[in-house]
Amino acid sequence: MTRTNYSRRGVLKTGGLTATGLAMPTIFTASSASAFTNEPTGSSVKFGFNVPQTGPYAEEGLDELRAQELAVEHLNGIGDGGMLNTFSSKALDGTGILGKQVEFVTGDTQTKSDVARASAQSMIQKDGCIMINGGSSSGVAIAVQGLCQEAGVIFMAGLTHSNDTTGKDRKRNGFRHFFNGYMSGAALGPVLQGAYGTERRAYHLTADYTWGWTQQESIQAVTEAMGWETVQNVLTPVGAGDFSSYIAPVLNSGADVLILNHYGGDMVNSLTQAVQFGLKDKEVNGKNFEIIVPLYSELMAAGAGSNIQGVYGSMNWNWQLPDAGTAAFVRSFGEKYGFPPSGAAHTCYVQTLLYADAVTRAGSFNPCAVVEALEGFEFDGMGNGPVLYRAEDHQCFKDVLVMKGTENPTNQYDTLEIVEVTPRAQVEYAEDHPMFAGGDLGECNPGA
Amino acid sequence: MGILEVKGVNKRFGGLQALGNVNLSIAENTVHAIIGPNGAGKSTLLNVLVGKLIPDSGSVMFDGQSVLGRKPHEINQLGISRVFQTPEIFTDLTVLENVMIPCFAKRDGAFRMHAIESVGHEVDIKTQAETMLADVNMLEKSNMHAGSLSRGDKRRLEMAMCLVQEPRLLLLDEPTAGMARADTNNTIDLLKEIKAKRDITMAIIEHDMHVVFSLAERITVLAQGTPLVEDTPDNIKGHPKVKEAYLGEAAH
Amino acid sequence: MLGLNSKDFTLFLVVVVLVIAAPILLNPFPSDSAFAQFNAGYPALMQRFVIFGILVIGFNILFGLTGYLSFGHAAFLGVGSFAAVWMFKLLSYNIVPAVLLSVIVAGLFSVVIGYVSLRRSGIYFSILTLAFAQMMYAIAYSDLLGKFFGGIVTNGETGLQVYNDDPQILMSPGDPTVPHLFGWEMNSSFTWDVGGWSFVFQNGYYLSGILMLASFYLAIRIFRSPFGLMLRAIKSNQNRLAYTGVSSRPYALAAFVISGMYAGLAGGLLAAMDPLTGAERMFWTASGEIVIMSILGGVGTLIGPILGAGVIKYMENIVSTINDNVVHGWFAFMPDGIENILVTVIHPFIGKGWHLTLGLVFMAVVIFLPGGLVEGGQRLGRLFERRKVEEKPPTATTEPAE
Amino acid sequence: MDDIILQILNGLDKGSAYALIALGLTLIFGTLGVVNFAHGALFMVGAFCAVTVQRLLGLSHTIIDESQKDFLGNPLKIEVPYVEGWFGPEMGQALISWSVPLAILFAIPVMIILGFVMERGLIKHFYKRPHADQILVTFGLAIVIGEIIKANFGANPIPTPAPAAFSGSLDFGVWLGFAENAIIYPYWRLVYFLFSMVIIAGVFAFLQFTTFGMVVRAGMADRETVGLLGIDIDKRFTLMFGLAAAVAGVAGVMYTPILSPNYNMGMDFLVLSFVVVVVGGMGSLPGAVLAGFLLGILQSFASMNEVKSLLPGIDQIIIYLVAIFILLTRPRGLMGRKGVMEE
Repeated sequence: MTRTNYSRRGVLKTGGLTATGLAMPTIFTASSASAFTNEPTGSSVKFGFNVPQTGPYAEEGLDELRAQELAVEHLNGIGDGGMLNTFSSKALDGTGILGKQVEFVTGDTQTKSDVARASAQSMIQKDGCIMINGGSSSGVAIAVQGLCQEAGVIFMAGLTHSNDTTGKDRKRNGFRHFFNGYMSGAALGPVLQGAYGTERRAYHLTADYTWGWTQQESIQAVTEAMGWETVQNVLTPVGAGDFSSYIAPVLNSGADVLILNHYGGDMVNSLTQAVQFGLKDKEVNGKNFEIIVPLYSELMAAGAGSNIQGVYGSMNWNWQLPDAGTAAFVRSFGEKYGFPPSGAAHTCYVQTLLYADAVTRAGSFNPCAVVEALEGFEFDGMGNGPVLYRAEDHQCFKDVLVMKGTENPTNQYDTLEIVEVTPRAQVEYAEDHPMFAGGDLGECNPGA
Repeated sequence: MGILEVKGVNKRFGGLQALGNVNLSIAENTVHAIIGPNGAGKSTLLNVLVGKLIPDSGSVMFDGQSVLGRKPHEINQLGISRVFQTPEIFTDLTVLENVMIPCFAKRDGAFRMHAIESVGHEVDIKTQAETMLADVNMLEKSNMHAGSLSRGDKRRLEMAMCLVQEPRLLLLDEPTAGMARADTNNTIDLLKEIKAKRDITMAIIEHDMHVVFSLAERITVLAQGTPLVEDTPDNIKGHPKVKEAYLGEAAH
Repeated sequence: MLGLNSKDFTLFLVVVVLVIAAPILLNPFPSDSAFAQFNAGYPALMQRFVIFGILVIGFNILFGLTGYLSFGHAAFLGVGSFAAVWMFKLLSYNIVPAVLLSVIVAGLFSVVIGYVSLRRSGIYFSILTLAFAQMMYAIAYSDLLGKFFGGIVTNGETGLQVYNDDPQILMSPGDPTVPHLFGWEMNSSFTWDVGGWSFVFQNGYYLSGILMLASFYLAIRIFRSPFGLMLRAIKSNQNRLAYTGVSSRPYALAAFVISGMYAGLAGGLLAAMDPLTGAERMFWTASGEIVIMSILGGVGTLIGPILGAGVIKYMENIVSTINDNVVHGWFAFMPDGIENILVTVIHPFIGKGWHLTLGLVFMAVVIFLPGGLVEGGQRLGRLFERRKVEEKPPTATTEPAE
Repeated sequence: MDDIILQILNGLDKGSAYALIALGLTLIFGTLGVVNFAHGALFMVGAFCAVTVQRLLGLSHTIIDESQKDFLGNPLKIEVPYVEGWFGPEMGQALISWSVPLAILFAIPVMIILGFVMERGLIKHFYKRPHADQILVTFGLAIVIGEIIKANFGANPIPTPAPAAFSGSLDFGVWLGFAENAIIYPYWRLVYFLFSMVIIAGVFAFLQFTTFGMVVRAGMADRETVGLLGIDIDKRFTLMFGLAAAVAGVAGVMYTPILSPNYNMGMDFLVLSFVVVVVGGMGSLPGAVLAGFLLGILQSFASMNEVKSLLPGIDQIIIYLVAIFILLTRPRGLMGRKGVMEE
């Protein structure tokens, strides 16, 4: 490839300016020292934590940032080591990575693709970051993943739930630990069948953008497979605020289940308003009317308050899990910050450790070596049971949690309870599953 | 046949008959004043003449062409310029630029895009504007911002802007309203000077009889939206009807 | 020189020098120093400086000269970007057709939107442009066109990008797989390491820079032309202009279309530097940002809006990345107690609090410098001048629109 | 038919929210001639008044319960609100439950004072400045207010439920002879609608029937003349600003059960409220109210599935389409006055 991407401490490249035949002063380094973008040369290595710090997802982003800082501490041997103690791979020993201390820079994505890319570019070009991690929406994740692919650094996605991230927009340099819409559906299906039976009529309200579409598609497929009928799928504008005109017709439509394919503020508002309409107290077709929120997060649960009581949803991970990895992480996080970590925080923490571990096992920061080390990597002890990083699409496969809003919360963090831990086998799918088709990982790109 | 022929113009605003069957003929190269008490319909008539108002019936012909239904800028292109009661000038621009704009307008018409040429290179236009400014004794102020001029100078500038287009008819809407006596006299002198220098028809709407009788060659008296009399100043002065309607208290 | 008067030529020359030397000038701190955080001399940000510069130069031709405040200008940036990415998808990564089409498409959109919106003036015009832009945003964000006609037009919130299986009919096997100008890749660069500094000179930046200079030059010519004079007359007094025989609508429309095409060029260049685009580029906040940039810098001045764009992009990209660790780094030489106090004081204004700084800067500038940053510069200049020549009386003449 | 009645109901409710925000904005436009981009922020501050009251009422002291454990395995701390201690658990719970309506009492003085401070400290210096400057300074102020709220309350939406007495919904359909559940509407939204009507009527009555209101209306029509009459219009305008802020504030308070407040909600309402005001016509209070209801109802109709299946996404653009249509057919919006903000 003739790709000659920019490198910070790089050397004279085959750029247009050389083509002009200027006589170059001798200060230019003459030999090519770096084999890949931002090869760390000093005693430290830099990560870029690119999270939303302003805008609607700011709180989630800041929680990610807390976890990322914690991960860096643990990598550098500060604190109690958290999940390093329970992680099945023992390559990391708390002395940094390959003898280099880990440093980090932070940026604000504002949950806008353009801004997130600008921020990531700054991290790569200005700060010399070798890996980018974080984010709280799929649009941003896909945008930054594409950028990292072009620039030749590794992208460890944060919270991104759209099928496309490891589906049609998958990239060789990008990895997703978080689960996706398909998995949510696969995990929720049996639980919903058990709780609400096989004869239900579902009404979908779906956020009108990529993530909403893919999640709705996934849930509809699963619920229809178990005999539910889909009455209607209504697309709602993002940030509508007032969803009353979409919720009002639900009861009269003959549906007895409302599925809210919303996230963040939209979910808080649509759920609050649906409950306000009294939907949860109604009876339709001789059955209790039910509401389902396929994707949950602690922060949304907190925002929705008591409205989520008894509402089913799914999560990637939750701090209440009983395993040793979760306990270790919750303890370090809780002691440092005074409250339990969110699922977004967990995924960013784990992604940072996974990257560090892959570098150590590969013995190199070269993105292509890291990709090789992560592809098909199996591990345990990170809170989700045994996990596989599938080589074909860079999606992590692990148990998925089905959650329910706690009926009688005992404290402010007790908003959701774990109903079932759906085993990994049940949420797996072929990498060319129609909902994920059309993607092409491409070649790994080391940049320089 | 005058240069401006108004025939049978009617205009109603709701229940109010603002103009009733107005006939008016302004001869070329005369100064024609339109006077009348407040609410006589002077301003309405003026607005009809410049295309701002469309009468309910009647015709307004300028040099054989109807002005009705034309937009203000089209009427200007026919050769009618207007001086407002409070000077309407480009306050953010310099005096010179203020006068150059009508020069460009005369040369280029309603729209022509000279986006690359420099204003500074338009020597002809600049000379033309400067000559005009010299004519009204404002050349030394040509680089000042028009907004910072005195009221009298603003009036001069506005006249310059109108005259530089060499209009065939100049409409003046109370050109001395609110002016001190000295300024009024200056304006009268300026207008006399202008008239002396070129062939131009002027229609003046004015309250101040001093101005009217100093300038006008013919006078139309408007009352309640209808022309009462039209005659020379001398005849108007003694006309009983006019005295009754208007001059009784105004002209001492 | 170049058809400019000496003052404009000097200004233009200064801008040329700044653009050429930006990779050095914007990197005043050595890479390893604690203040390297303040360096802005990396390609991605410099590209944004010049591209947003183009955008606001164009916006200034409309708003600064005619006074028509468009609140939907980001829409033209957006359609420009979409047009460019579609060219990448259909033809090849060569940026020439992409940028050309983005200018043309933005021009067409601005003819239609301008023709309709300019029937009203003042705030009614602003809301019309806002309404058009918000409609275009909604259509792009949820890909309503795609839904209506089937297929993908804007690809919704994910944004439009180039996939390996796109047609790219003009692409031959050896061609670069990144945007390029006849093989000259936009993201190629060379680095000059000298002392503790490392300066990066990137193709894409210089291409954008050259186009920005061309745009700036054209804008100066427009400002000083009879056409520009007519535009300023529109802002000053539309009534008088009409009674001078000039119809203001075609002039305003021409200005609108020119500024729309500038925005399209900026949009095309954004895509050429980074071949992905999304609907959020057209959101009202993006349009608002353009307005704010212009006012912050100084409406109607030649250089002001460019300064405004630079300040806002700098804050967005630099102040937002300063976290507590970085601040600790700056004050590490101080005793711990003082260091901690300083960090606590600064903390609310940096990192996640950068919006607070932004808001305070807006307020401070508009309160203390009514003419924007340019007025600040002029005041500074006058201060020095007065010290130099006390006896020289102030001249009554003022240069127009400077 | 029931669908249509439901959407009319919906539209009235939506419209009352739009009208209320637009009303305050128009008061400031019309009287002071200021483009106030911080009006959305005032609405947001009002909403956070409700949060503050909720928090104040919920202020608790901690009891450590050794028998239960928290998430780190330490003894569980149980929070007991002070009000429960003072008024007994039942009365205390009732007070907490009614925190949103109670917050109106808190919000009115807070917002009036905030309005005064804003007008005297900042806005009054911008009466003679170009609209562009007003936009920049008020936009900057809106950002600053938002950031201050964010620093104190975080960025996450905060649940602020309506009083328990208003939970659930009213079945209108049964009254009108439709089937059960055909037309239901939440009690709180009905309360909000009535509340808006009362506020709107109150503002109109205030302007119509008080001397103060007459002077202000005269000032809106012709500021200079009123000034020449020797009336100190400035003082009255300061009061008007306080009134507008209070209207925005109480609108925000009452809206919190419908929309969980977050620091950014002001910005979300900003553009919409400007569209409403301009469609109504600059400087016209009845226009603002009319436009609010019109746009609310049209938006509700556009959200109907039947309409959406015909024109996908119409609900997202209807407001702007209508705005364009109205501004092109009526030069100054529905009821705008000539010469206001036309330059």
